[in-house]
Amino acid sequence: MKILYFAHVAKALGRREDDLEVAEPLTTDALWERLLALRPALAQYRATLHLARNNDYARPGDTFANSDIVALLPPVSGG
Amino acid sequence: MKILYFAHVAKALGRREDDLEVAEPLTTDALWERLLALRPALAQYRATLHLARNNDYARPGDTFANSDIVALLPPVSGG
Amino acid sequence: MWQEIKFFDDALPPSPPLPEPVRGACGAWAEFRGYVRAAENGAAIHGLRYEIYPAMAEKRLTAHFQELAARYPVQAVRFWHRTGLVKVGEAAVYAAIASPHRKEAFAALAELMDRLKTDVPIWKAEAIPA
Amino acid sequence: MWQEIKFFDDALPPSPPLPEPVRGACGAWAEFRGYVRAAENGAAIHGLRYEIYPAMAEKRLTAHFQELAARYPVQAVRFWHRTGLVKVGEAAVYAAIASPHRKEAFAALAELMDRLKTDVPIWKAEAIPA
Repeated sequence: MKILYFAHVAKALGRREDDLEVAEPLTTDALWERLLALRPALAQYRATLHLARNNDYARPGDTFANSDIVALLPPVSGG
Repeated sequence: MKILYFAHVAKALGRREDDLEVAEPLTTDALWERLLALRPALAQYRATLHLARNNDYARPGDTFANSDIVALLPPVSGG
Repeated sequence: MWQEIKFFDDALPPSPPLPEPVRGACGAWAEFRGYVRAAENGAAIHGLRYEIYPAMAEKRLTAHFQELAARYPVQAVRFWHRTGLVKVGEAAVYAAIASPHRKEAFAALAELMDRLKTDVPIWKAEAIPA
Repeated sequence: MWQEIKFFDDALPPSPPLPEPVRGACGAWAEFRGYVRAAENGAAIHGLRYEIYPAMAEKRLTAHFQELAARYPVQAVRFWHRTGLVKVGEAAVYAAIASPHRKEAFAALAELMDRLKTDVPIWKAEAIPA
């Protein structure tokens, strides 16, 4: 599973992506558990981040598989 | 006094301007009397035309002097 | 307030960017181009012939710009209009307004286009049939 | 509906005219350019650094275009956005909408800019101090 970081989150982590091996699809809560284990600094951003899966905003009940591209999206501010 | 015609009025009259000699300033009614005597075909347009004097819409009570430029303006339709 | 009014006998030029004097101050540059459509009052046309009374049109437009600037934080206005034959698919009018923020720029530009049609001496003098 | 979405590392190009396929059908081409202002949250800046998640931004924008086209007679949309450093006085975004008439084009363009700020993954990632 590819994990993408953007904007101030990418800056805080000092990286734009991570690779995460998951044996079976994860719920949102399970995914966050893995993410926080990998990058503890994400904790302070969690409340403001939206998850996207393969270029769509994740919906309640979605699961995240090893082949997915997962993006952690801060509040947008284009224009 | 220079008289300017535009759009369908200029087309109907076959001309874009006239020169009118006036001995003293004319009221709107007196001006129209002179205009209709000069160009009877204006009669059918009179109700839809606005008068302008020196690049401003004429106001009630304005008079029109020999040195003025008077424009007969059909309803506008720019854009 | 920066302003520019021009009338063109031939094709309107490409749109220039935000005028230099208001760069840094204005975040919004709302623009409008009005194009001649293939039908006018239900009939297919080749184009429209426009007429302008330039001296008075410029005076009326300037008055409208000033009234808009009193109601919105407008810092620059550009207004161009074609005269003579404008063929289907060509632009007859271009107007643009700069202000610090987006919503005021849109509101002022929409109002300018409405005001144009009230008393600015410009006419669609003739529709040329297709 | 004709559409174009592009992201630019460098200065946005000049605004092209109404797209060829909708000429004759559309009388209105409403455009917006958003420029970087000299101050951000009260502090003087040199510029803003933008980031885009391009694949998802394109997907979200396309969804917004389709929703707008269901509500307004929108026939063409062009959307450009800068990425990376955009200096004060430079344009960060350009959006334009074509429709048969003026009012719908303005309404749809204003709504597109509002929608941009709801869920399209583009960020002012950093303000660079002056």
